[in-house]
Amino acid sequence: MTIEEVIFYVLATGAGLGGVGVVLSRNVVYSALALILSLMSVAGIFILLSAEFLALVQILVYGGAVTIIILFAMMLTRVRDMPRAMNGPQWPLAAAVASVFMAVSTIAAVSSQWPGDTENPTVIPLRTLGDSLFRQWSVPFEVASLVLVVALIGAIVLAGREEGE
Amino acid sequence: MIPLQHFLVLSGVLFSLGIYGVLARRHAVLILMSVELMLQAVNINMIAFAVYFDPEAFVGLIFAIFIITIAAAEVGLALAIVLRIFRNRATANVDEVNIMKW
Amino acid sequence: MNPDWSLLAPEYILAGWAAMVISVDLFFGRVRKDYLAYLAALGALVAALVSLIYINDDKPFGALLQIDNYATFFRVFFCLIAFFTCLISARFVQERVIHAGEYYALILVTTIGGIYMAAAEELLTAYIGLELLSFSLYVLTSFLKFDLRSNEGGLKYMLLGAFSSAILLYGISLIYGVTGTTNFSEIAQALSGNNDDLRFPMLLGLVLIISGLGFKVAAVPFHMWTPDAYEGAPLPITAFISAISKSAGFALFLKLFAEGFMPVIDEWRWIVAGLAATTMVFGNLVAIQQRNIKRLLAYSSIGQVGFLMMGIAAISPDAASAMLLHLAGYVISNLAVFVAIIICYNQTGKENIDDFAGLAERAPFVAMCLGASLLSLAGMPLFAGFVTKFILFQAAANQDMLWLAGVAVLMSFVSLYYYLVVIKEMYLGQPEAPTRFPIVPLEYAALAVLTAGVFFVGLYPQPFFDATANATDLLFAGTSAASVSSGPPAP
Amino acid sequence: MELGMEQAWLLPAITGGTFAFLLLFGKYLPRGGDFLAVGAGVATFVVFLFILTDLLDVPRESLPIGKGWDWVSFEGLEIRLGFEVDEITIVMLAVVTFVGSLIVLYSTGYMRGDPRYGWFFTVLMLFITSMLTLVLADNLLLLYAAWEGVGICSFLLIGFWHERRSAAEAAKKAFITTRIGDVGLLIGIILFWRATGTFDISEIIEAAEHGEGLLGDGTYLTLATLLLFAGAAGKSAQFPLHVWLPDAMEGPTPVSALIHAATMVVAGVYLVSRMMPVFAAADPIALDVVTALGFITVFISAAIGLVQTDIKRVVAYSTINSLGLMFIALGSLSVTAAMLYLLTHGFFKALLFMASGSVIHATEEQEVSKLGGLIKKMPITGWTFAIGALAMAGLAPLSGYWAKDEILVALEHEQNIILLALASFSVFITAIYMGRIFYLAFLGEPRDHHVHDRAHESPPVMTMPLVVLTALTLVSGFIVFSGVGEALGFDGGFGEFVYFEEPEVFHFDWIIGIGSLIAVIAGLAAVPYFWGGTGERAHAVAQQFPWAYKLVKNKFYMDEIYQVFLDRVVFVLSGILAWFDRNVVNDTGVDGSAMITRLAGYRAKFVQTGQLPNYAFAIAFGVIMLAVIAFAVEF
Repeated sequence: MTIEEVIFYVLATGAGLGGVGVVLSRNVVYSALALILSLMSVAGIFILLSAEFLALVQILVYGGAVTIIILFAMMLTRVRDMPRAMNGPQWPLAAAVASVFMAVSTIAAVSSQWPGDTENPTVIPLRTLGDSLFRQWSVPFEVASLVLVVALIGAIVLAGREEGE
Repeated sequence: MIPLQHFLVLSGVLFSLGIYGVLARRHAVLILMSVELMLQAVNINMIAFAVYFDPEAFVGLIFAIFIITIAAAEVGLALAIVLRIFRNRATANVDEVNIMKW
Repeated sequence: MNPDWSLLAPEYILAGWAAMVISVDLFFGRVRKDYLAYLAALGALVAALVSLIYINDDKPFGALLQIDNYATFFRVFFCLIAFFTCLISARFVQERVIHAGEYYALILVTTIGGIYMAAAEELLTAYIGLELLSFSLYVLTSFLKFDLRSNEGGLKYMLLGAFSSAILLYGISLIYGVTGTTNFSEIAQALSGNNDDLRFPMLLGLVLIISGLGFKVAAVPFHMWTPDAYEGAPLPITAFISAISKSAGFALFLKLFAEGFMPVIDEWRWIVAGLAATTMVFGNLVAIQQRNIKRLLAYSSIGQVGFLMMGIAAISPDAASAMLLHLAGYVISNLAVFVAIIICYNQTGKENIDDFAGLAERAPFVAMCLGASLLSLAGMPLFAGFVTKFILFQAAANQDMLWLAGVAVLMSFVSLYYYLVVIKEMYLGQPEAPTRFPIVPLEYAALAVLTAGVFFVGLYPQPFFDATANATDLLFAGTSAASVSSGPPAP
Repeated sequence: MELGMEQAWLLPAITGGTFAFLLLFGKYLPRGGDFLAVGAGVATFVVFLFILTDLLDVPRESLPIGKGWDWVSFEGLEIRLGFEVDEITIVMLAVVTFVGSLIVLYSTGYMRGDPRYGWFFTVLMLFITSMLTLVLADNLLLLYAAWEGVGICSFLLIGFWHERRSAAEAAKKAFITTRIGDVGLLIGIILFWRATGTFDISEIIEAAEHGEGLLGDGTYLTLATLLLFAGAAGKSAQFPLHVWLPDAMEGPTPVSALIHAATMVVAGVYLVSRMMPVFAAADPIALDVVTALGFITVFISAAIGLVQTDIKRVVAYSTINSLGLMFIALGSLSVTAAMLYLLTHGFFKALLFMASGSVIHATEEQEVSKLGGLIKKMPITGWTFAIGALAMAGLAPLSGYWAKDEILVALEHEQNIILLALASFSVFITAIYMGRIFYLAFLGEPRDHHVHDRAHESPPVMTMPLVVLTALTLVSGFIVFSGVGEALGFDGGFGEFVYFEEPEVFHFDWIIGIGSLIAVIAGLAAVPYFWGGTGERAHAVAQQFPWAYKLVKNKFYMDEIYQVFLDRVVFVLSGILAWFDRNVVNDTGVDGSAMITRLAGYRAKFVQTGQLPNYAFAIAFGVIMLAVIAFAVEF
């Protein structure tokens, strides 16, 4: 087992455990913390895949912004005041569906002969990445900015307090 | 280097966990977090494929960047809606939001 | 090599116009809110007219978009949908909605998303377009801030939408892994080779993509959000969702499967056919039980989705243009129905089927138009629905999908039942109050134009058929070339 | 632009445009826009004259000429719609445009003061549009659409005074009865389409003549042909679908004259004439059915006509009688005779209706028991009615005589002597009841002085069309002669202009001609004998055969038979269907499907309601189901 593999398994365990924590924890705040754990582990995996920029984005956007928003939302909706079952009565079905999917996707991943050189991946330099993002992928980039604007408008319109509220 | 399959299996696991969360959780925010897990799984796939098969065009990397962007926007928007619901009826449990049914 | 940015002029016009509408609302807060509607409608109209410049163009924008007749068709189509939505929103928004500027701006932005879905040549652009469309619709659905149903519809739509787009993305990632590209024609090229090793992930990816797109077009069982979102959304937005979300979904569906997945048609044909069958059966049967007109239309639109999916299952140049024709006919009829309902709702504030009792006495013109467009949805002769359905069913039957066409005919009969219930109420029911509706010229004009369209398509469909045939002409050119060039696998 | 056959589409376009204009703006126009309707009528007649001139210029082989447009064209289905003209069409056009214009003019007098005056002209325009389309259509699909169009107009116009219950009922009856035939027609059209892949009449005829494809199968062709005839029989009020036509007299009289005498009811005759090659190609049984139904219709209507006392209804039964005669002619392969009768019948029957309308207008009474002696009060109406009745009876040298003579000659040619004798006998009865109605209404002593005092001659706008039609009734029969035809610019007589297979040069068969003339005169002579004075001789005959009188008086109980059929069969069936719908479709099918959906959710109580997690589960479940399908198909 190479050192890389060891790191991978550590990170994968972190991501998986975090994921389990998100969906199973009885305390929502723990869930949020587990999500952070999972996200950070995934960021590590990105580094393993030599996609440092993505790891950076992951940490900044998810670790920073997203989790903070989620925690805010939890506070605002006073989740802790409601000590009820966090899982619905549908969970056995959910577990069945999820395990079926897990089995299928694992089989799909393992049983297939993936083409190409799976031993020595090429590292993609950040410079080319940025270049491509702004030149070749200009349209999605612009549209994504529109998406953000829409989300912004939506958040303001919907969450803002009106007079008399 | 680590074989590609490792990443794919990890991604499948995360995605399945996300599915479970969406189906089983009752609180809107928790469902949203589960969706984030699913998107993480997609990102792992995308990046792994990009690095292993598609180093010239690396579409997967670009795709992952956009997925992260969209996911962030999604969280913001969804939480705004959740907040609105919470203000109007003091709950964010999705199974209590059911005045519309057949 | 810089791409030709001028190809995207209609989208820039729409985006700029949206910003202008918001600014006008913001800086001239005392301007009458219905003027904003007319302003936004004008923007949509301008964009539609500008789109006409690109008729018979066939130019790529980088490797991302293709501005051809297909894109032009949907550009004009979506812009006109937005145009009518803005017009009929005027009175509704003035009376019931707080943030009018944002409302109209979001309608215009949604249109951009739809256009990119139809014009995209590769999955990333299509996905971003899809999210733009979806996000705007989430917001618009929950736009009635203090209406519990609107909140609820928005929440369900949004969470399920996020869930299904995650599913779609996973499918995309698998297909990307299998083919190493997101470009439609390159996908076709990669898939037409001999790739038995990757059969399993490819199938899984196909299933996930069909599911994700099935959610957008509201195919059973991915339709669950539809009735709730329809009922919760502000009425004009219900009309808008039913028109644009479906057509954009189908635009992408058709293009992706005709250009990208054609080489593996045997793998997905049965999936789509099964989905089509369940969708038309379920949608039409459940519609019978509805009492709320919005829910009724939601289920009826699900039934229509079944018919449209049949066009994809029977994919061929004829079936594709027949599907587009039916889509156009359905959208025109459906918009006409909604315009009529909005006119009534603005007057009475009620939306149950019983509340339409005696409408023929209170507003004969509205009742007549509503009746005609409902009959068109049911597929009665003389109206658009008959011709478009006939052509679509015929195309399906030609592609060995006779059983599916049979189910579709049967379900058309079922659908007649619930449409007739509404018509019966209008013409035979006793009105609650015998007062006449006041005539609102603009709404009546919109209704008259749409109803005229219903009749026009019904009586003389040839121009529309030519348009859709032109639009789908190039879809299959690429695939046939690809499958020819990739006969034996290259050494 | 040269105005000719290729511009035949102008005809329906003119009236259609007028209809649309009247519909939209009619109520803002003075007099409801009736002048526009009259103008449109005259314009169609003028265009018709141009088309006729054009038709006479071209060689006969090049007919039909017209113009078509692609309506839909895509793989597997190409439909051209077009308007075209041939000889049969031109005869129909003559009747429709000419009689149509006269009746529109007449209506401006007859309908004056009606609260829905404008609406009447609007529907009349729609009717003429549909009728012209029907006549000009070059394919069965357009023909069918127009066929339904005239049916709807007929419905609207019979029920024009729908406040009267009887009118509403009659409209419904007419619509439903003719619909029965129309269903047959539609199925027949579809059968032809299935066999040939086209709706084009010329192509279908060609395919039938050459026995191409499915049409080579005699049974198939005969069945399709008979179904076409079912439609014709319904529209043309042939037994047993004739019951609607007498009731249709509830409509305003101009409507009866136009729709239920001159134009719409002869659409069936027109259709069979147009498709005659197909009928000839089919099994002889098809034409035998046509002949047989024609005879039954003739005798039933003649018998009922003898005892009816309503002036308009007698004329209505005489119409059924005439239509039966036309079908007898067609059954004997004589398009010439049928079309000649159609043309002259259009003139004299419209005349009869308009004259009786003039009586009704003046006296507000249509029971002959209250009329009598009117000829002094309203001489123009009286004399024109007399000429119309004599033409209908078939007295030489009025037009009806020549037309009837042609039919009898055709019968002699194609059928046997018995049928000829039967037909001659029907001529005799016709003469009796036509004479009787004139005698009772116009001659003798006034029976109701109240009514008699009220009677007065109608205004010129109504009598003028009467006079014009009388003139045509007097002379139009002469076009059978070659000399007359040539003088007018035709190739020869009517038989050399309109024919099936071979031109028929007119020749007068003295035995038949004199024989039928004797039958007519005998019939007319019998009238004063039976109904003179107080009519006790007629009473005596009725008393002598009470059962026969009762049978005829009750119109052979056709309505009652239908009623029993409706009550016992249709309502029972529909009850069963309703039960099926309620219990099987609704309870099991609909509720059942909802139940299945719930079961699909595994635990019913979670999936059924608006719970978001259940919705999400449905999505996940759907993914799995699709995957199952995918793998099932794959492996």
